[in-house]
Amino acid sequence: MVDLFLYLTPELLIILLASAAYVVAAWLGPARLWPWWALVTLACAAGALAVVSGMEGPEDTAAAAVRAVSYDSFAVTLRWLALASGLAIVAMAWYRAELATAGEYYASLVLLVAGLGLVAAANDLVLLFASLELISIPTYVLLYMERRDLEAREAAAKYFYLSVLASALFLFGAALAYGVTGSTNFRAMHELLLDPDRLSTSVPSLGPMAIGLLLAGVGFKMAAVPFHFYAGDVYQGTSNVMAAALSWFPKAAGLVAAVRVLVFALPGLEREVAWLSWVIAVATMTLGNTMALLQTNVRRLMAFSGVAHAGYMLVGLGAASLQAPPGAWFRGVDSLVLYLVSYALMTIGFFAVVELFGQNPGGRRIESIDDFAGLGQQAPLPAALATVLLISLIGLPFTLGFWGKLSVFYAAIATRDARYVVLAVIGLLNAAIGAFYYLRIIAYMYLRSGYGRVEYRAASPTFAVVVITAALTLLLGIWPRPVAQLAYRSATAVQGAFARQIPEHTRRHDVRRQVSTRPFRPTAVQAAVGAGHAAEY
Amino acid sequence: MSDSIFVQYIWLVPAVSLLAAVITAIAGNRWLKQQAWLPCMLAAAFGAVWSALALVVVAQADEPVAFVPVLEWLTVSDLRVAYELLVDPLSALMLFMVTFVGSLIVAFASWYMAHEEGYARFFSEVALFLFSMTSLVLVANLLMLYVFWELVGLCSYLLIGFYYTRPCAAAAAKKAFVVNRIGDFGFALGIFLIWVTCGTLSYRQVLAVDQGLQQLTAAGPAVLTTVCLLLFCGAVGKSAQFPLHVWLPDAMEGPTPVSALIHAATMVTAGVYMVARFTPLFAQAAGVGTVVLVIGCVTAFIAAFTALTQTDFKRILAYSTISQLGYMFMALGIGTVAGAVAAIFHVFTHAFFKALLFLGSGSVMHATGGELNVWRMGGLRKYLPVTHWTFLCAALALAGFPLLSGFWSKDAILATVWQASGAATQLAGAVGLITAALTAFYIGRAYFLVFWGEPRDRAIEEQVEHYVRDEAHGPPEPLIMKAPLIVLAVGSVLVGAVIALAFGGLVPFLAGAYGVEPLAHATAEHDAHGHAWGMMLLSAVVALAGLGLAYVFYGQPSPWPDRLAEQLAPLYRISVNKFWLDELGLILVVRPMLAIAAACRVLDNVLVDGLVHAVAAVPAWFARLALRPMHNGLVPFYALAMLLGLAVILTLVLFQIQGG
Amino acid sequence: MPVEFVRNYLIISSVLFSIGAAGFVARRNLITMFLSVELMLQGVALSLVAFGRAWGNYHGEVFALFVIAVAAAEAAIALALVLVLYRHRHSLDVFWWQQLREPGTTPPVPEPVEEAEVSTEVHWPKLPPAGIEPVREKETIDVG
Amino acid sequence: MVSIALVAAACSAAAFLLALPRGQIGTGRLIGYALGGVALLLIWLLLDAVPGRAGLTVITYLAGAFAIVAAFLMVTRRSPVASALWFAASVVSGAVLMFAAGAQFLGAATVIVYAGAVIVMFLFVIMLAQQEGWAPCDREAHEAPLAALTLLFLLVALLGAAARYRPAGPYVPKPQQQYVSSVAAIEQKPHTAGLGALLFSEHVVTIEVVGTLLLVAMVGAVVIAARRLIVPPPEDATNVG
Repeated sequence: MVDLFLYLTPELLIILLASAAYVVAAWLGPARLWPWWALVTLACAAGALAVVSGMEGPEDTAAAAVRAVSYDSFAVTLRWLALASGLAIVAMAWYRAELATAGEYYASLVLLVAGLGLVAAANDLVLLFASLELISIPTYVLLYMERRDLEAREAAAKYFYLSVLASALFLFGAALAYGVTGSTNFRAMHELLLDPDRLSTSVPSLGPMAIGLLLAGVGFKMAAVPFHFYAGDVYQGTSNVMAAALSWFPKAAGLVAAVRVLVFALPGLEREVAWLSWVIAVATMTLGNTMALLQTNVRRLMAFSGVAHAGYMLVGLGAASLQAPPGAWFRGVDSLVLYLVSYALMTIGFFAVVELFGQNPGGRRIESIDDFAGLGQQAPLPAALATVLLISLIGLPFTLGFWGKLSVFYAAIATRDARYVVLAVIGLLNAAIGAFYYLRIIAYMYLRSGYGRVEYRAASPTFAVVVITAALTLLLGIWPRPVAQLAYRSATAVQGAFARQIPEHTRRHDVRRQVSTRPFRPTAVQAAVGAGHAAEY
Repeated sequence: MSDSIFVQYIWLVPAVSLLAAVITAIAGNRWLKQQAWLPCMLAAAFGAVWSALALVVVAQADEPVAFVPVLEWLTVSDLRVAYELLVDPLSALMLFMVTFVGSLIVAFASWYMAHEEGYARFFSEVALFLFSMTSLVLVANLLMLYVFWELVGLCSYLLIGFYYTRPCAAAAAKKAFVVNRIGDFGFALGIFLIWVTCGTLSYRQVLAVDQGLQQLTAAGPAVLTTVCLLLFCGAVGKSAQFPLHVWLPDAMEGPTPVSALIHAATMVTAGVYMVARFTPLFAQAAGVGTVVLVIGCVTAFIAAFTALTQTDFKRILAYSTISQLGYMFMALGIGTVAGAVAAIFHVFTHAFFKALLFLGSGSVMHATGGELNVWRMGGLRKYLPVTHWTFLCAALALAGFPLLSGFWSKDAILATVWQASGAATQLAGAVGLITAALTAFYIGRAYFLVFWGEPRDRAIEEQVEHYVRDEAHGPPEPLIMKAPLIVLAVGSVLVGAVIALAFGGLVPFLAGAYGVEPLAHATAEHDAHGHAWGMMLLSAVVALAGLGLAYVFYGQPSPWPDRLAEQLAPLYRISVNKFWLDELGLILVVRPMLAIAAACRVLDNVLVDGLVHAVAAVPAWFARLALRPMHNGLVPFYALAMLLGLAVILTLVLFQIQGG
Repeated sequence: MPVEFVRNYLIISSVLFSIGAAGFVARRNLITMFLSVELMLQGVALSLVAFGRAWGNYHGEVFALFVIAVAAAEAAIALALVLVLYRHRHSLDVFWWQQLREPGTTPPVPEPVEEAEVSTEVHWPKLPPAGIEPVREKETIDVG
Repeated sequence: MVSIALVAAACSAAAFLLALPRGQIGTGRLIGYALGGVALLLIWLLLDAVPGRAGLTVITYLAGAFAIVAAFLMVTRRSPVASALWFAASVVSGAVLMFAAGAQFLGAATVIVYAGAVIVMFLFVIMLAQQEGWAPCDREAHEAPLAALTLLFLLVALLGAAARYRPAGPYVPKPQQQYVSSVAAIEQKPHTAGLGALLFSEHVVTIEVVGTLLLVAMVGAVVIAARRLIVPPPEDATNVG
């Protein structure tokens, strides 16, 4: 049990420090100290994670299996991602120290990071559920604290009520999943369902219900149709910082939970996962993109853009589930990790741009897309960075967004399932529609003349977030290999017991000197290789 | 040949351009300032020299195809995207064309763009374009082809919108982008379909007779046809073919060197290059050749006809580009190696004279202070002698004046089309001939209106005189601007003849890219083609007739016809009875011409623009009508939607299981 | 435990869950809505207990225990939130909260007519000197 | 059995539709309650006798029926106070079911937490907020037909699945399997001891997390509900919105 706590040090550290902050905040009130406190907390957690990230599970495989956490690199990757995004969000929220409830505010903010980290590491339905709630409950409080007007109240109430409903759906699904398998531990569930001696008729009757309800639960977190309705209203009614947090933490947590539960823990139900994800993905992409076309409020627009992105993620999820029988499905998970990285960068980065212009009371704030007018001339550097992020959101080459979309659609096609090939085509069409509303923002920035003064602090942490996210989007877009290999490693880890040998060609080797002179007439052996598994692109 | 340093390090060509783009982007505004063109120029010149040497190596090799793996770019499980380059006669020739013409245009632009806002930005973007275009030509798999395909589109978007403060430039940029997206959508689908069927995207496997082709054929004739049609869809967008040609005339909003480089000489030929590259596929696909042929024909004819009535100097040239691209697709539509070779031959010669025409128009624009209406110009030959003579060379080449380069390549296309069997090709050949006449006529018209006669507009005349006299601008035709024009003019005059006569045509050279078997086939065809003297004569006559008619219509005020008229008075009365000639012209030519032009415009505006807008408008309409009312802000309603959706899904799941 | 036992419990918990869900949709009172969700959770807990007995292990009960704990935490937030919302509108009606919606849509249900007297906590604009646009007073005291 | 489930679902949905508050009291409401009775009988038909456990069978029938009836009344009664009390009744009968299943600890916890703490708090809030009696919002249901349709579909799906449920029975792990401890039957241990053993071994991290959740909820409730003075942001400082 010691190793368990050791492994979870980063999250437990955050929880500990946040609890302490809750207590201290009652006396301290607003102080400049709080953002620094949040920074130190996350830094400590990062240090701890750096120490434990290489940690292996206990030697005894039986004991390791029933641990509530999994010691795989999928978890570690996502915990790093959670920490990094948490840092970005804290940097965006740097000037909230004036809030009367600053201590509670920052403590709740860092708890989101702990929640996502625990979701990523969870190997047990119960812990997964509790960790999802560790994201939800601070979010309710944060939504309330962010703005103190009627709109914010309404946003908080809407999110709370619908989120509680979605939790109930998720819980019933989890209960049925337990009823089908007899355990709450993912590894155990996986093994038990695959055990031929234990095949029972409860799986066909309750299993699909469990899948449907669980998908509804995670669908709400991801803002998938028809569980997306809150998104537009809540994003609009809250601040840019919270919109960024909402568009990242619950969405990522929902997707990770779906990967762990739907793809890994419940083998044998891939058919249901696949066709439900297909239907929901089509509806989600289409609704997200078409609704975003109509929007003028920038946060509302980004909410529907987030809905569309949830649709692309669901494509990957369905592909991931479809590729079982075991040993073959990791391509989908792979693409999902890649997509999550790209999505985190571009979404948080874009919200940071919007937030950047709201930080100076004298300057123009960005509320509707009209407010982007003239930024290209008035603030060339932020506008250029925003353009990079938007291009990534469109999914044009040489940005990370392109590789994210490519890998997801690739995974869909790799299933060789006709429906998923069609789904990839629908996804491409949607990406084309999506280009319109992102391009509209770029057009406003460069082709319209702005009104009013534009001010931003170039020395602010928010600007650092913008610069770093845009730079990473571009650099990793040009050279995506590190993140692709990271995704590949993580995905291979998720399949746990079915770890396949990493194919030869993914290892680093120098191909530069080998110059082939072969025209289009391959030998028989090469033809066989080409037709076989080692396809080359 | 692969051990040759010029082949092995061919990746230096795009790499150096990329480096130049980065350097200019970073250092351009701050340190380089008016020298910002230098990195781009050096990169282009380096590329030209290197690729010329590579071309020589390729030409001398026995086995002229080499795959050069450069680096592995992305590895996601078994998806492998390698930046692998393919050096073969086809890519080497295209590479040389891009870098050579590119370096000349960059040199011209260094003069033309001086004193413009965003000088460094311009060259940074041009260098980026050179990187993308050279990579597009060189890459050896479809995914990378798509990547660079999009990237040249992006560069084009950026450069058309170079004067982004002008609303029309912005609108043109957006139009180009969106129209290209439509084509690219089909292109992406085609690539996906190839991947699904063949399991690979590498050229060497897709084009291998016993692999990709076999798999595509085995999957049923419909698959191969669909793949080819979808690929062609991409080419239609990028190479501005009917009905997606509408973006190219608008793209003239960009700076003139950009029009010369991207929208005339290089980028728009990417579609031709791609179809030529996949000729083995297209040759096997039933019916696709006819589609390509018909689209090419229609484009060539419509664009040439539209060019007849244009008054905007650059737009005349733009429509001429579209028309010439149509020629190339006509040749590709034959679906044989000989057709592809003829198309590439025309791409090559066209690059020279079209770039030159645009650069000439740039020089004219500078002199006239940005005037583009040909009816307000006139008599410029005495002010801009170098521009005039070089423009004349290019115009004659375009018109297909005998023995100039355009003559050879156009004749190659017409002969190939004519000799292919089938009624459609015969008809296409006829259309090609008519179009050739129209081409000669409209380019003659533009030439005569701009350079001959007397200035028609006092203000323009003053502007030009001021421009020529005023030394503050520097000399009207400095060396840095003259040199590219003269080099291109020499090219326009000689390239075709050199290739056709000295090397016996491109067929034996380019056929190496298609393997041995097609080579034999193609050489046989070439022999047949070698005797197409009749066609040569016919096209020469047609070209001369067109030019002559243009002269009769628009060349009058010059002293030449006057002197002629004095000596041959009776002839004068008949031939220069302007009144009824004009009347006849009005009835026989101008009226139908205007009608057709108007029809073309309606087609552009209603059909194609409508299509473009529909991409966004239909979903938006749907959302406004059906989806928007659902987001009514009411928590119970949202919950209802959630639960009802879920309940329906659960019920469906239940009954699906009961049923099966 | 025999099959019949688990099935009985499953049926009862399904009915509770469904009634709770329907109640959440149909009722307009914020408190009744929340109680409906609690009813759904009660159904979940019941099925967890039944499954736990069916499999003969304690995972189900542990899960149910945590469900109750989390439900209590949510209840605390809910009560605070309901109080605040009530202070703003002097009503527990959820229809009061539909200002955030798709622009240009008319709500299918009109905002309820307020029966009680107008809230005294609304800040009216202060009377400014002539010629200056009235400025709404900055909200310094949190009315919620 | 599935067909009975379908009919029961239809009856429940119709009863729900008729019994929902709609302006004034009418005969529809009474018909609704009558239909609800029919639905209950049908649900009873779905239940089976547990062989060899007569006492458990009777308790299941009675407490189950009462839980369902109370739940039905909770969502259809106008007065929020009545709703809260019916909710308490439903929870208590649910607790009885838990006792009957041998989950004494959980049953007790449910009664203490729900019927004890949560309901008292709710009644407190209701009294605070709504002293006048029925508000207009309690007299009118929202989208009653669609809500009834939701109930219909949900019941069809869930009852349909439950009616076809055939579990495999307790799992006897094979010695070579790795996941023995996770699924092994621990009936041998006394109830609370077994629960505690599992709670503090496998689920110890979850306890930490849920403890944190309770703390966050408490602090959050204070932050949300407290009428606190807000320090107005200084003019040069950034906005907080």
